[in-house]
Parts: sequence; structure tokens; C-alpha cells
Amino acid sequence: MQYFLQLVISGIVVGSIYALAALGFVLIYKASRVINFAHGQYIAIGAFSAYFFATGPKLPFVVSAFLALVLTAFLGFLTERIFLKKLVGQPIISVIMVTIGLASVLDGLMHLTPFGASNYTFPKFLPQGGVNLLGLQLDYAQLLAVAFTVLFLVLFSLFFQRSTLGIAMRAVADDQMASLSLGVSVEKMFALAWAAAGLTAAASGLVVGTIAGLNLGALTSIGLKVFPAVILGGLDSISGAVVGGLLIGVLEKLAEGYLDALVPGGGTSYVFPFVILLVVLWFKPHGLFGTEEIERV
Amino acid sequence: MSSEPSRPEALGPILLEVNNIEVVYRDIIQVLRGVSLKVPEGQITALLGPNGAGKTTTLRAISGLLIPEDGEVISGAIRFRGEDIHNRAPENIVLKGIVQVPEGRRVFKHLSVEENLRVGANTRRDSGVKEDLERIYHYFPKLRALKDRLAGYCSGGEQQMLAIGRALLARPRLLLLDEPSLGLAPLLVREIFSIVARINAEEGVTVLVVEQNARVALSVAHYGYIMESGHIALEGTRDHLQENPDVREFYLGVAKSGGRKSFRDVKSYRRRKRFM
Amino acid sequence: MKRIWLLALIAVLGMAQAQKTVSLVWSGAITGPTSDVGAPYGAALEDYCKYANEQKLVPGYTLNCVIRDDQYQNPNAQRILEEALDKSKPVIYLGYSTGAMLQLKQLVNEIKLVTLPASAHIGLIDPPNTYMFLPTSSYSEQIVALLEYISKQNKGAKVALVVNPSPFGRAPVEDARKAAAQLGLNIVDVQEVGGNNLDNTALLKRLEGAGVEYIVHQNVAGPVANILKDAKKLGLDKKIQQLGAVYTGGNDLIRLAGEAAEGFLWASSYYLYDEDAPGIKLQKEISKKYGRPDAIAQSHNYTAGMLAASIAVEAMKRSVQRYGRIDKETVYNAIVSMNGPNAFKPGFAVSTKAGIEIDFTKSEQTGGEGLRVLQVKSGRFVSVTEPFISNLFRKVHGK
Amino acid sequence: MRNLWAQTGNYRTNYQQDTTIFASYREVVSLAVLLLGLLALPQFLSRSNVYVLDLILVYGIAVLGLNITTGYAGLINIGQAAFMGVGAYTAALLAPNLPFLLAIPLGGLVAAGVGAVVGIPSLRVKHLYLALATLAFQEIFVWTVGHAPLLKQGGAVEVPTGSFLGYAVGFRNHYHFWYYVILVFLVILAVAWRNLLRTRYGRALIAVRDNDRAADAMGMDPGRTKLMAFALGAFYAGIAGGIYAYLARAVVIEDFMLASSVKFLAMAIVGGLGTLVGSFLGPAFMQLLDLNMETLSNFIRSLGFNTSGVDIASALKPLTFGLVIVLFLMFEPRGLYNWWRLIRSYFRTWPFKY
Repeated sequence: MQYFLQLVISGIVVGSIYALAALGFVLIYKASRVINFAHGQYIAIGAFSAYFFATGPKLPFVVSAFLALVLTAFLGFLTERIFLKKLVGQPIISVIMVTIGLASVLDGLMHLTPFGASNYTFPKFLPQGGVNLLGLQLDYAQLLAVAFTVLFLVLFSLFFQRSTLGIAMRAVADDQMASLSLGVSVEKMFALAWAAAGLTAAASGLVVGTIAGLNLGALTSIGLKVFPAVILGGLDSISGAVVGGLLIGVLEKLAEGYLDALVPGGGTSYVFPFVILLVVLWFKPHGLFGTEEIERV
Repeated sequence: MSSEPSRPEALGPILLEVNNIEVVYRDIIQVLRGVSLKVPEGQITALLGPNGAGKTTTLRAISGLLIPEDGEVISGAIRFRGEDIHNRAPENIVLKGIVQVPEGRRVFKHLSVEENLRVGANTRRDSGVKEDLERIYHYFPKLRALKDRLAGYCSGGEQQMLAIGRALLARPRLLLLDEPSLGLAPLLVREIFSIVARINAEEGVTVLVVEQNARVALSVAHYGYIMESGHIALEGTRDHLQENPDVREFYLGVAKSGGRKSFRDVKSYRRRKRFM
Repeated sequence: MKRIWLLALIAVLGMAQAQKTVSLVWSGAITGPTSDVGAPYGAALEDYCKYANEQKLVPGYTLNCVIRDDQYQNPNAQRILEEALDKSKPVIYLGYSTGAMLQLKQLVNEIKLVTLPASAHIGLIDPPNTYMFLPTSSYSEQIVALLEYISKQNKGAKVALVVNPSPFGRAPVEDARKAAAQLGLNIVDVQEVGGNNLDNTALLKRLEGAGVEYIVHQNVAGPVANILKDAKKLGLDKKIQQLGAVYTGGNDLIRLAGEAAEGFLWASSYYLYDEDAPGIKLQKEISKKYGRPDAIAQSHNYTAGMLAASIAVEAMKRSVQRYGRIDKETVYNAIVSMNGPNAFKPGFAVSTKAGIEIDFTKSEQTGGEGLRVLQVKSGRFVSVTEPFISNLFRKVHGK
Repeated sequence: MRNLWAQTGNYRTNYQQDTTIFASYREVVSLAVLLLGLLALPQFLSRSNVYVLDLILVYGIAVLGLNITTGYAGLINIGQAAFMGVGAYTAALLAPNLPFLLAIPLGGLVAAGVGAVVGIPSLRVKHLYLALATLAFQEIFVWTVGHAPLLKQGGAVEVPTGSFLGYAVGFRNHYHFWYYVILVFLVILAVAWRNLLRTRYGRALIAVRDNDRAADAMGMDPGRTKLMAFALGAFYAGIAGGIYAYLARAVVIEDFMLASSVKFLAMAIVGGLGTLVGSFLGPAFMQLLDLNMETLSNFIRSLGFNTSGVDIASALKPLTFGLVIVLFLMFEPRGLYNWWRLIRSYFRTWPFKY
């Protein structure tokens, strides 16, 4: 039981990271029906820029983290303005491929910095140790991951439920033409969604960096883990992203805990999320919370 | 024609003037070939005509919603309170005070009724939104009862009311209604039109309504235009139109002589119309 | 078009030189996956080449070092090699990744080209093989040596292997199992853990539950650092001793794992940056001369590149001295006679008790077989054993 | 009477004409000339250049397959490299016992079978969701190979090259020999590809891409059509994989990972989605871009530019790879095929502008 609980707890920690990343991913999909393959790159940019601010000008870590969030959000905004705006109305494959191309461009750009090839760790900003929860050890970095996820979830749900801007964004996701007829600037909403996605990406980058250190490849590969999470949760559901992220995290850890022993070589946690992805597509293609689209001939 | 129709200017100062516009979609498909109409302030103006005549396109040209459909006004002008507004972005036009209720209602299905209404107020920076919400609920008491329901689960009539209420929250000077009767039961259609008439009378909102159902539209409109194949075929005050034998015959469904119409008569009517 | 002009330019420059040139070729992941290893490795080759030319290490010859980035992609590696074979006619090939080297093994043997890969996958020198040579001991040998070390400390201990999910990681598993059986060690579990292992609680808890006392890693630094950190967090750092083969350790590990790295044991054939070895002195000199940043200059991967380059250059030098010419054949002969009194001692890798650093024969294609176990103490690696050679490896491998 | 040698447009006026593969004799002749050129080409190239050519053509076959799944049927496939891997491993396992002329097509067939299975979600989901299903397959494939001792857990499965009808294949002629083998497969596959469009089935593919509900209403079974598209696309990839196994002399997993799948998609886009010529222009362009960037990298490196930790040269490849994709999508979404078309029509109608 203790073992199971431990697995679930660490699953939730890992899942929080996926959930954070998935949140941004879903925002973009929800607003503009774009699947962003460059999300992992934004995660990396967020993490490395925080590292840069904290070690270059030696700013306090909290300030650096804040700057990183702002910078990445701005980058998301720019991406939409420069690249995606031109592709409105193009076939889906073009839009997907543009984000794939962007991912590569950003990778290249990061190689123009010293961060391309090596491993880094954030300067210490959390106290040593952690808390003991029901006999399970959780350190502060892991708590931070969960706290960040909760914080962003609350912020985004408040934003989307309460603020006029948030409601307008959901309206755009629902019906662009009708939103336009009411004076909602669809373009502004798209850019806003990308900025918000940049924000969450940076947040997950900060968390990953704190827990596992900074490595370009490792950071960007989280962008891939987001897919099982969002498919499970439903591509266009904010709460789905969070639930999907957490579930994938937990399932991944449970697979590692119980399946690895049965499979020679183990490593089931690498493939299990993708098996789930396929199974979900088979039996419940729109995920747990996703909305089915109504199609007309 | 028997008598000269009274001009729209006679009904009030002209709020919106569409002057001989031509609209082309995707750089090749011409839909409007010189449409002109005038909307007098404080009145309800109806734009009638059969399917495919270009009514919706005209409305979109006014509200700026042509642009996302890859359409463009290539000649002519649209003037709102003396200012050229054609080919402007839709959000600018909404800010000027023109709001369109799109065809097929297009409520935000996954938003609640009240959230739908709040989207309508997204361009406003003033603090009167709460009061206005109350006013909308006053005109559409049904919506108040449904305010937390997802709009997608509302009935067609409720959705139409919601779409109109939503547009009104933007505080338009000119409200454009595109086929509000579409897919609704006759009783509901009448209810909606009477509410529109009330709003027009009590709030002073100018209305331009596009309809296929000429009978119900002319029951509330002060002035009307009839559009066919991309241009205006006929115009006049409500009484003028209601008395016009062609309108009676083809739009109001009252036959001149009872009995069935032969196709040849229809053709001759169309031929005659071209010289009007 | 640009290519042609460039080639023409190179050709003209080549002709302008009176000296004879001789080529060696390397391609590796200067960018792409594993570039944290490949970039310093490539930098070392480049620098050593320049140094060799300046010092005229190969009398009468100018080295033409073709250093290319294959981005860890096999078709690139294959093409770069073929291109070099067509154009610069290299006499020695310095390779990189496990995958590409396994793929090219057939080819280099067919064309009789001496090859020194950065990968130490044992499959590269398993028969049939004549021309592949590993500069230092294979991953398998390192892991077996670590098991021997464990067995000396704690007979019958319970051990888990944690390996990278790739041919690179999986290579030593089979030999490790056989060696453990001989040593009386109990291999409880073999697990694959790759990069991006954000949380290893499940793994560690399970291993703890199974009574594992040692975790032996065959991996790169990142995943190992995360496991170390999690072990410390779970209070398992005292309970479970962790050890690893060459690519697990080094400065990267200490930087990534911080305090959690304390006590980690690392099998390495190389001298450390802060040791007083002739090779390390040279490394400092060269890296300073060519302005390498610390991250590269102090990396053990830079040392590894230096070693490979020095073996290649030495083989060329000996070809000239012995045969008066350098070609594939003489280089091969020079390499396989690098033993006994003729063993090579550049001072990058630790010497065994016999005083031999690097030696090759026709049947023995591993260069530096000696290794030490090093431990992290107060944030740096210090050796805790004398250099030794695995006794068991040759008895278990391939049997 | 239409002049079969010079035509100014598509003059197919009846169904019989429309079912012919080639529009005119002129096209047949130009194709014959092209083929002759291709046959002679390796004689003018060095060994390593022939290898590059081989790669372009092998990738071209894989991209041709992608152009059925993605180009025709509109099903985004981010797992083409995995299908290629299926073919490669099949061929490698069969190679010791079967001649390559059997092993390679068998690789294609196995890949086609796998493709049909992977395509099953296409019965229920579309577009983006399907793209993710192929992505999942890509990851699952790599993992599975890594856990299969039979496949050396992703290490090298060696492929004997040996000889063909007594003709010894070795270092000197390896790439030349495989070049001609590839050419044979390529011609067959390209003709089959061209033919596909003329069949009821090929038209169904396009109908399903444009609107699968409408296609359904018109009596085409969109589910089965999509599955077939997947299977066919995978078949091409499998053939490419089988050839690649022989060409590379050993099969290792790194060649069939996500990055390669992305590369194939990029090649298809750059070449021009859904076009035959584009399927080869794309790989050629990307391959040459890669080569030129490598040269440029080396040039920059040789200048000795060296700020601490920053390596401009190493950034060039991913940067240009990505930029090419992005720029093509933004400014020439029809790909290189469109340039080809413009050049061709310029020559066809010369001296007139239209």
C-alpha cells in the first residue's frame, strides 16, 4: 500500500509537469485548432532563460523566473504574429508542419547559445529537504511542481470563467464567425492564446529544471509526452489537460512500478503513455472531457 | 409602376447608406452587382428576397464579415453616419455601433447563456453592462430562467433570442438581423419580430433585417428593399410594398387571380423586373 | 555550386603545400543527441590535430583532419566516411556513435580501414572483426570490473543494473549477468532508464524493496544524476551504493547531481583534470592554446577525444618511422604492434601495474584496459582504487 | 484532331483519355529521356555521391508512400520512418535465406499489414487525432525493437550483401549496384503510384480527403479507403526500408526514429504534397541542403570563430531545416513541384507566355 501510494504521489508530481505543459498546449488548440509541436522548445526556452537571468546578471531566482515567464509568453505571442497568422485557413498539415519547422528553428537558435550542448542546474533557491506526507517523502521542488500546476489551473479557470477576455477567448474557440460579428478580435485572441501557452510552457520548464536539471534534449522531449495527456483529457478541454496530465503521470509511474518487473529490460513507462494514447483513440477518441465536433456534409 | 414610392429619407435621417457596391469572393466570384440602399435612423428596414439573391452578402459587406470569408467590396461605398466603413475589420465596425446577428443564430454552444451575453459586451469599457443585462432579461424573460444553461442545449427560438440579446449588449446603433425566422415555428417567429419591434420602439435601435419571410418582416418594417440576383429590384415603404401586386404575388403569397400561376408568367415577371 | 568552389579552394590550398598530407576522418554528434559528449570529443580531435601539425608530430607529413558533425545520424556518418574515402583517402577513421559504428563495421573491415570509435560497445570488436579498435575498455568490461569491485567489498551482494534504453545501454547486460554468476553476485533487476526521468521513486522503492545494495549504471550523466538526487531524497543514498561506467560520471554528473553525487563510484580509464598526468598537462596546454571554454576543456570527454587522436597520430608517426610511408596497411601494422615494449603511453589513460597504458594486438583490440574506480568526495572525483584490469571479463565474454 | 506532341493544357475530353497514364507522346518521350539520364547518371559520379543519390531515391520512395497517405488521403502520418523500419527489419531477417528481390517486397508487405493495423483509429477519428495515433505508433515501434532480442535490441542486424547472379557486390560497386536496384523498384512503384489516381480507389482517396462524410454519402467506404491508404503508404515505406537495409549493410534503430519521420514529412511538403515529381524533388532538396549546410558549417568552423560554448556551425542544420519548412509553407505551400511546373510550362509554351 505504501508502495502504491508512493507511486501515485510521484505520478502526481510528474503528472503536474505534464499537466502544466498540456495546459498551454490545449489553450492553443482550443483557440485556433493548431497542434503545437514546438511546445517542448518553449519549455526549454523558459527554463534556459531563467537560468540565464539567474546566472548572467545574477538576478534573484524569483525575478529570473518571472522574467523567463514574461519572455516566453512574449515569444509565444511573436510566433503567432509572425508565422501562424499567415497560415490561417491553410490545410491542417501545413499548420502542423509549421510548428514542426519552428521546433527545429528554435532548436537551432538554442544551439547559438551556450545552452545547446551541455547540462546545467539552477542555482539553489529552495531550501533543502521537504515534507513528510503520510510517511512519504516529498521535497520542495516536487511540491513546487504541484503548487505551480494548481496555481495556473486556478488562474486560468478564473480567467476563463470570470473575465470578459477569457469568455471571449472561449467564444472564439466555439465559433469564430459569431465572435467576429460581436467585435471580438479573433487575431488578438489567437496571439493571446499563444502567449498564455508560452507562459505555461515556461512554468513547466522552470519546474523541470528545478527537479531534473537543464538539458536541451530532455526539456524538449517533454513536448512529446504532452500528446498522451491531451488526448486522454480531450484536446480542447482545460480541465481535461490537467486531469489527463495527472493521469498520464500516475499511470506512467504505476506502469513503472508494476509492469517493469514483468517486462525484460523494463522501461515500460516510456511506451505506456503512447499505448494509452492509441487505446483512447480507439475507444474514446475525444478523450475524457473533449467535445465531439458536430459535422455537416 | 403605378405610384412613386416615398423615399427612405422621408422616414428619418439616413444612418447607413450603401452606395452601388460590388462584392467579389476569392477574387473571382462576383455576388453583388451594384447594390444601393439606405437605412433611415430609428426605423426598421427590411431586405427581402429569395435564396441566393445576395442579401446575406450585403449584410456581411456592412458588418465587415466578408473579409474572413475572403470576400471584398471592389467598388462603391458604404457610409455609416457619413463615414466610409467598407472593407474595415469587423471589430472596428462593431466599435462604430453596427452589430450583426449572424444567420443561423451561431450562439456559442459551449458557453452558458449569460456568458454568451457577456461576449456581446466584450468591446465595451463602460460600467453599464450589468444594467444592460437586466434590460435584455426584461425583453427576453426566458433567457433569465436559462442563464446558466449551455447555449447549445437551448431551443432554436431561445437561441435566436440569445443571439439578438447578445448583439444588443454591444449597444449597437444599428442592429443587423440575418434571417431571424430561419428554422423557427411561425408562432416563435412572430414573437421574435414583435420583440424586435419593441426594442426598436423603446430603445431607438435602428434595425436592418434580412428575411425570406416577407410577410412577417413587412409586418414590423417601416421600409423595405427587395433584392434579386445581386441587385435591388424594388423598394418602398411597408404600405407601398404590401400593395405592390408582384410583391403580393411572389413574396406574400397572395395570388392576383387565385388559381395556379403558370411558369411563363413568372418568367415574364422577371423580364419586366429588369427594366424597373 | 558553393561546394564545388569550396572544394576547389581546398584543392588549390592543398597543392600549395609542399609537404605530403595524410588524412584522418572523424564524424560524431557535435550537435544533436549526445552532443554533450560529442562536442568536447570533436573539439579535442580538432585541437590535437592542430597541435600535431604545429609540433610536426608526424615527420614529413601534414595532417588533414576531417572533423565533421553527423548529428548522431547514421546516414550522415556513412556518407561522411564514404566521401572521405573518395576524396581525402583517410588512413584511419575515428568514429563515434554505437549505432553508426555497428552499421559501418562491415564496411571498415571490407576496406581494411583502422577505426577507433568513441563508442565502446563490445559488439564493435566482437568477431568477425579485424580493423575496429577500442581506445579504452569496453562498456562491458567496465561493468564487469565494477561488479568485481562490488564482490570484493560485499560478497553475494544484491545488484541492480540500470541502463540506457539503447544499444549503447544494453550492450553490457549479458556479460554482466554471466560475471555476476561467477562472482556469486545476485543481479536482482535490470531496468532501462533514459533521459527525462523526472521521478525515479518507483524504481528506487522497488529496488529497495528487493533488497538491492548496489545499482550499477550504464548510462549518460543526466539520468544517473536524477536517480542520485531521488535516492538522496528518499534517504536511500546510504542504503544503496550507486556505481557507473564511463559516460555516467565526470564533471557533468557533479554539476547535475550536486550534493547527491557524493559517494557515487565511477569506473574510468582516464586521468582526472586535476591530476598530475602528462596527458592532462598536455590537455590543459592545448585547450588553453586554442581557447576552449572550461566546460569543454575540463570534460573527460575532451580527454577521451585527446586519447583517440593521440593514438591515431602515434600510429601514423610509427608508420613513417618504420615503413617510410603512411597508408591503411602501415597504420594497421603500427596499431597492432603497439604492445609490449612498443606500447603507447600518452598519459591520458591510467596505466596498469605493468606500466602499460595503451596496447593493441591483432587479437586484442582493446587499448587501455586499465581502469580505476573513482568516488565523489566533497564535490570532486578521487580515485579509491589503484588502476586494475578486469580479471573476469575475458573469461565470461563470448563464452 | 489533337496534336499529341504539343499541348497547351489538359485536353482529355473523354473517359478513355482520362484513364491513360500519360497525357501525350511528348510526356512519354520526356520520361524515357529522363530514365536514360538516370541510368547513365552514376557513371559521372563518385562513389559517395552515388550514395547520396541512393539515399535521395530511397527517401523518395518513402515520401511517395507518404504522398498516398498524407498527400492523397489527407491523413497525417508522423510514423513513416517506423513503417520503413518494419520493412528494413523484415528484409534484414529474411536476407540470410532469401534473395533480396524477394526479401524487399516481403518487407513492404509486412509494413503494409502493420500500416493497416495502425490505421484502424482512422475508422473513428480524423485529421489531428490520427496524426497523434501515428506518432504513438512511432514511439511504440522504437520501444518494441529495443526490447526484441531478435532485432538485437536496436543494435545492428547485419545484412549480407554478397552477390547477385554471380556478380560480386563489394566496396567498389556497392552503391552503384543498389542504385540500379532502387531504380527498378522506383520505376515500378512510380508507375503504380501514377496509376492509382486513375482507379476508382484513387479517386475515392481524394474524395475522402476533401470530405469524408460526403464520400460516405456517395457510397465510398471512407473507413476502408483510409485503411487502404495507410496500408499502401506503409507498403512504399516498407520497400524503401528493405532497400535501405541492404544499402546501409546493417539495420540499426536510430534510422527509424521520430526525427526521420519528421524529415519525410518535411520532404513531402517541400517537394509539393501529393505530387510524383515532388516526392523526389523534396528529398533531393533536403539532402542537398543538408550537405551544403555541412560544408558551410565546416567553412565557418575553419574560420576559427569560437566564442565560449557557442557554435554557430552546429546550429545551422536544425535552423535551416526548420526555416526551409516554415518558409515553404508560408510562401510556396505547393512546394518545389510548383516551380517545376512553372519551368515546364515555360518550355512547353515557349515563346508564348501562356
